[in-house]
Amino acid sequence: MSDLNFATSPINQSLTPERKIELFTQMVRIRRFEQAAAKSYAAGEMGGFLHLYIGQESVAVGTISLGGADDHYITAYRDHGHALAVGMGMNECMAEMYGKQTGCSKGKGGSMHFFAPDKNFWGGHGIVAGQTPLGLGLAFALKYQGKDGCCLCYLGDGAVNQGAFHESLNIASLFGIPVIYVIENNGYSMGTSQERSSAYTGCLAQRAEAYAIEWDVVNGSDIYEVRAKTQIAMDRAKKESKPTVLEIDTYRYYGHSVADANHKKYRTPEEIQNYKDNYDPINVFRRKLIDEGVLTEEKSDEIGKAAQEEAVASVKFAKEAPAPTIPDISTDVYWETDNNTEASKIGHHFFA
Amino acid sequence: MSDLNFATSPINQSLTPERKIELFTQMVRIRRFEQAAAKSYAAGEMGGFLHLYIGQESVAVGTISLGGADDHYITAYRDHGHALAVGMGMNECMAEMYGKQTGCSKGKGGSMHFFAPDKNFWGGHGIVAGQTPLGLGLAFALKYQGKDGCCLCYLGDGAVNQGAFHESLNIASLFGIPVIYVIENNGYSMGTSQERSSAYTGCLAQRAEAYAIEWDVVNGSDIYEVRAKTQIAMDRAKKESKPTVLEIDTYRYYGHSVADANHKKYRTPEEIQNYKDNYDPINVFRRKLIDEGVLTEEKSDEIGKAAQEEAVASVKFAKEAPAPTIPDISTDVYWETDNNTEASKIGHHFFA
Amino acid sequence: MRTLTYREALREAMDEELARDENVVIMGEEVAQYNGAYKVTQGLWDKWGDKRVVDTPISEAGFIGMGIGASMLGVRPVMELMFWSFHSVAFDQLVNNAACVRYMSGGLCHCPIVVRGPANGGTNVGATHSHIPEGLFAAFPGLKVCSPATPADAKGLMKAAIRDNDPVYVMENTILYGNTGEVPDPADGDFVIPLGKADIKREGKDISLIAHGRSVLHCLEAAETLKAEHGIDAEVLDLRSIRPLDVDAILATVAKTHRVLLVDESKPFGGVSAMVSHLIQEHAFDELDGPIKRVCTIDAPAIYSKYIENEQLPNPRRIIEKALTMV
Amino acid sequence: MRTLTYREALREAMDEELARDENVVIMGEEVAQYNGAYKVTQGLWDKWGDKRVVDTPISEAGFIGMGIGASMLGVRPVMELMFWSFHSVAFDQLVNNAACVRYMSGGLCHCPIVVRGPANGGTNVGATHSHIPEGLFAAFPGLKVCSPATPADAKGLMKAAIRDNDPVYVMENTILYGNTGEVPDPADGDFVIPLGKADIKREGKDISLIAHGRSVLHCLEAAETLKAEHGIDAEVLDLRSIRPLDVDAILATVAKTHRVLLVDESKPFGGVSAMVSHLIQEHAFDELDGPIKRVCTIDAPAIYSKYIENEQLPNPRRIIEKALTMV
Ligand SMILES: Cc1ncc(C[n+]2csc(CCOP(=O)(O)OP(=O)(O)O)c2C)c(N)n1
Ligand SMILES: Cc1ncc(C[n+]2csc(CCOP(=O)(O)OP(=O)(O)O)c2C)c(N)n1
Ligand SMILES: [Mg+2]
Ligand SMILES: [Mg+2]
Repeated sequence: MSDLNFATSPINQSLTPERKIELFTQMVRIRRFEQAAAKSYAAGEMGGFLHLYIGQESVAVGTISLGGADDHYITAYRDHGHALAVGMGMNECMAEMYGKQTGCSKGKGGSMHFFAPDKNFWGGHGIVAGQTPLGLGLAFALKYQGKDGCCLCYLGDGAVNQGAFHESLNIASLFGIPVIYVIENNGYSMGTSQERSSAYTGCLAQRAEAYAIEWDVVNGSDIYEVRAKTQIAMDRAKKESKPTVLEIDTYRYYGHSVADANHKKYRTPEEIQNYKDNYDPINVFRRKLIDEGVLTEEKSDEIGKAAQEEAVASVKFAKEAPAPTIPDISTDVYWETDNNTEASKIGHHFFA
Repeated sequence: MSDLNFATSPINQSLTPERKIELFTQMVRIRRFEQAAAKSYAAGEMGGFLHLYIGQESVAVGTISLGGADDHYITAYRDHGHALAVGMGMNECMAEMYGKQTGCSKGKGGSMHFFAPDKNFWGGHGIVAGQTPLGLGLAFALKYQGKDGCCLCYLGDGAVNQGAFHESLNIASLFGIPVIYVIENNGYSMGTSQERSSAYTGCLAQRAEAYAIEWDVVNGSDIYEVRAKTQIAMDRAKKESKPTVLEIDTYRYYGHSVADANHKKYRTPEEIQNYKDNYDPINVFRRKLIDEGVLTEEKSDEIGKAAQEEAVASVKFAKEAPAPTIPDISTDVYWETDNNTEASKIGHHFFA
Repeated sequence: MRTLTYREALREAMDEELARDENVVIMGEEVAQYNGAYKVTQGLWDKWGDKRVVDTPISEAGFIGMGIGASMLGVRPVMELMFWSFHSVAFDQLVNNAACVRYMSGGLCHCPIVVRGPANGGTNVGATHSHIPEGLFAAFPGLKVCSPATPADAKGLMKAAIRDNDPVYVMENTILYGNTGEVPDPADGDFVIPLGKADIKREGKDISLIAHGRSVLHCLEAAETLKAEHGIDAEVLDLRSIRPLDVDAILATVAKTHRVLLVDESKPFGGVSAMVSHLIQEHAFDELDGPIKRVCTIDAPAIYSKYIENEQLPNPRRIIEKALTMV
Repeated sequence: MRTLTYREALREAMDEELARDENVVIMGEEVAQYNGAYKVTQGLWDKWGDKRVVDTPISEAGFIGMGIGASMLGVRPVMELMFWSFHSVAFDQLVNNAACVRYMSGGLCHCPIVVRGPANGGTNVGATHSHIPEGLFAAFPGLKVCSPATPADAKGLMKAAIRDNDPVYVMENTILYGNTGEVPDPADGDFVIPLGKADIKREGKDISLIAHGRSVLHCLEAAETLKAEHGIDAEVLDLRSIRPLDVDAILATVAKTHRVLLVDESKPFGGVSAMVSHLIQEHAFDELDGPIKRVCTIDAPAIYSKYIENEQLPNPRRIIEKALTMV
């Protein structure tokens, strides 16, 4: 991993101590939130899948910390980190996983489908790489409407092998679309290592090259580096209306989903421990902030405690929230019927 | 275009004069066959599309001339050249376009769907790039069954932007599949030039690089070069079980299909004329063979005349052939029902 | 009234909506500089320029998905599939992203997108280019589907589709593009035909022929023969819109004639007609004097041969023969 | 008789066919080293090795197409879609190349390929992961589709599918994987259940419940309650195979009970049940004492919430309620 000191790059030097603490706090909140969710999941209180982001927090927090009013975000099913980073509340997110009416998607989407369009966050998508053309489209719209923004579209290292991603790269380059594809390379797609799923020479981001797209590889354990390199891509998107592919090296501590009991078979416990010990993005940042004199051990503990309490409270909120009812099944299918428009009154929209 | 003299490469030096004449004859036959088809099409005697290969003959003839007993071929809808090059007869091909029972596909496939599995030719496919995973599969089967062969899978310059092709490249490299993707780059996908459809740096074949696949660009107007460079790829496939992407620069004289009346709008008549005058693969080869003393003007004219007669005869054959009947609609859907097996007698396979 | 071709009617609809709403953008393969593979978009690029009429590479999953993403931010893409058959390479975007994103977000997003193009057999282009996917897409809640048979319906439904705030898939027909018909003059006001409204294209009392798309024209032709040669007075109901579906109009014609023949260019397993059949027998069981019958495409992939493809498809002869077994 | 889980039964079928024919190869995401996302292929890689059990990247169009291509040369791939829902990204390969290549070649090719995986709702995985595509694929002539409900059927149909020389799409169910049932011992001979043969899972005389897949189990449970609490004697017909379809068995049960309730996990527009409904009313119109009814999934994308998803799906309560309106 790189030796450059990204703390001194302008985008990081411009950070106030308060803002640094904020970024640190966001990462901690994501971790505590997910730890609480994992507990609830283990207790059988949630349905479906639970894909934890723990270990990757610097990616969502670092990249999204750069976003302005017209920057938009879209990701895959491993979406809790991005959701909290864009400013969604723990309550609505936890309630969503609990399948409750007060969930961000009213209990209709679940863990994989968090959305907050009011915060420029467009999900949460379950089909591997299915979000990559959507991200292209969000950025197309920004350009079409003359907005000074870009779209950050996240995908996994396994997702690069879906055709839709390549179609998107070609169009992004050809049309000059301000989209940044962020490959969150955690080394594995389910139980398959990068070596077993992808053919490559240097890295995955290099696939961008033949499409005449700029690319870079980023050490994800250092949020400063994440910010510094993402900023370059965002500038390129906004000033030149050009796409970028960033490959951010990161790691997930848990299995692919919480149901993945195999995850110590396809990788060694030592590998996991090594990452935790030496590259954990929260620890790395905490140490830096302490060295910088921005953070103290006590303050750090306080932040952890507050996040923990917030997470516990969100579990309580979620547990107590009402479940959807049978009539709720039939809403949010069509905009026109939900809004009871003239159009919605003509013909049968639903069948039995 | 390259200056190297590929006539002296071993694979070309090993050609006997007779074999050279044979290759020349094949190219001429393709051209005459298609000219005859174009006439029939213009006369309203055929249905559907007619995508002419004229201008590209060296690609099919050159590459397929290298094939052995276990080498297989698959292409897109512009398939007449490949069909004749693998040894299909003009009659069955012309009858197919006429929609007759004696067509190679019994009148069920048409111009886009010529097949001759007995000659290792697996079609003829209408969905752009849809054949690229099939080609991968043919080569997978060769490797699986321990055959000393490879698959040549052809696609157009527009087809490289379909996701299925990229998925295929990744798998081909990862699994070490003896497939050779031949991009027949005629500069246009319908009315769209390469510049308007594809983002690229040097060339389209370069997309292979990030998948750790070897690639090369080939001057398609010189059949010696086509053979020399394809041979390298075939050796790689057979000896190392590795894929290759070859981009063969070529040109089509007619519109995308015969119905494409726009084709002088999206490119200049001068561009077409320039190719005909200076790069026509048949003329280029003829001149070389004459220089080599292998061919004379008279012999060349004879070959043209014979091909012309063969084509005219095939039109006659096709016109006189019987059309399919209503019961024919319902055969060739299932192998089991066609073969009247036990399995075919259980349950309804067809509905009304 | 003035007449337009079906093609011109579609083009006029798009042109009017391009003028009406700057978020409307036409996209697809060859729609701009080439004027459309079937010339539906002819002249629109000349008139509206690069921003509003956009050529795309041959990457249906990529560009349809791009349109869906853009629609979430308020752009209103009208996307051409050169053939609806090419849905097969964009299926995920069409049935997951367009159809489900509103639901999965609990109603926070919507996708005002139109996907249009020809969806028909009969032009000898073989199995992969001749899919008839109205029923296939109508099966997905979240999507809307319509299939105009006449120039007027083509214009009116296309305008409704573009203004609709849900994804609407408009299934056109290459064989109809050149047909002419009366279409109201724009000077006489905005001409929109709402989705979900069927249309009785011919009144009759003896049997109901229910169809959509080109099959409607076959039904009308068959009805003339049934009347002239057999004294049978067939009613022809054009569904026009598949989802929303005008179930009331369907039940009304059944209550009038008590005999139903469904004509559907789809393959027989499923299709729109299987659903309409089920609805009729469920809701009008006692109105039926005999079983509901269908004329569908003969159950095989689409055959190429021009000598026989029209026999595989519904056609007036097949409709007449079937109808005669029923009355 | 010995009992196996549905999962074990599928695995045993694959294991036996791997032994029987060296051209059989198992492929899919995580099927080898990881033992399958749902452990259906557990142990097969250990036993058969890299050549016969192959992990693929997440490239469904690429690897399904690869399997189809290989099958044309005589390899017999048994390909797992981790969820059948992921058909959406491989649709072109599934409905064009597998279904049409035989036809378009005039019978010169065939594709002995099996595509298998779970196709069901009920596990709170949301709209994109809960598609029920039996009817969707059965609509394409050239394809075969089956959907076993019990361990014995799972084994027998899987073996038939692997030996079949046409493409067969086997729709399994994650919720059934752990169910146990009697499965004949291999020592007692080769156990194959032919495609196209329905199975009466419960005899009855008052009403026919016709279903496939997990809905069969719901029907059986509902039938017990109908009998115990209402004295209604329901017959349960398990279609097992959707295409080929055992139309004779369907008509026979209708002729016996004269009342039909179709239970189908599909969405209501279309599905297998719309087709079965049409077939019954067409061929057994006079046998029906009342309209054919259906219990389908409530018409919306699949909801996530575990509190409500089972209500969206067919379930014994909904079946009973509907049946009670009919007899
Ligand atoms: C089209 C498709 N195929 C398969 C899956 C099942 N699946 C979900 S996540 C996943 C692994 C993805 O790995 P990667 O892209 O590296 O993302 P990560 O999970 O590591 O964040 C798979 C195979 C899916 N959801 N969609
Ligand atoms: C998936 C798909 N999209 C669009 C088409 C329509 N179409 C047929 S050929 C073609 C152009 C292909 O160009 P290229 O790959 O360069 O091949 P060429 O025709 O030049 O041989 C298009 C757009 C198709 N058949 N399939
Ligand atoms: Mg990963
Ligand atoms: Mg081309």
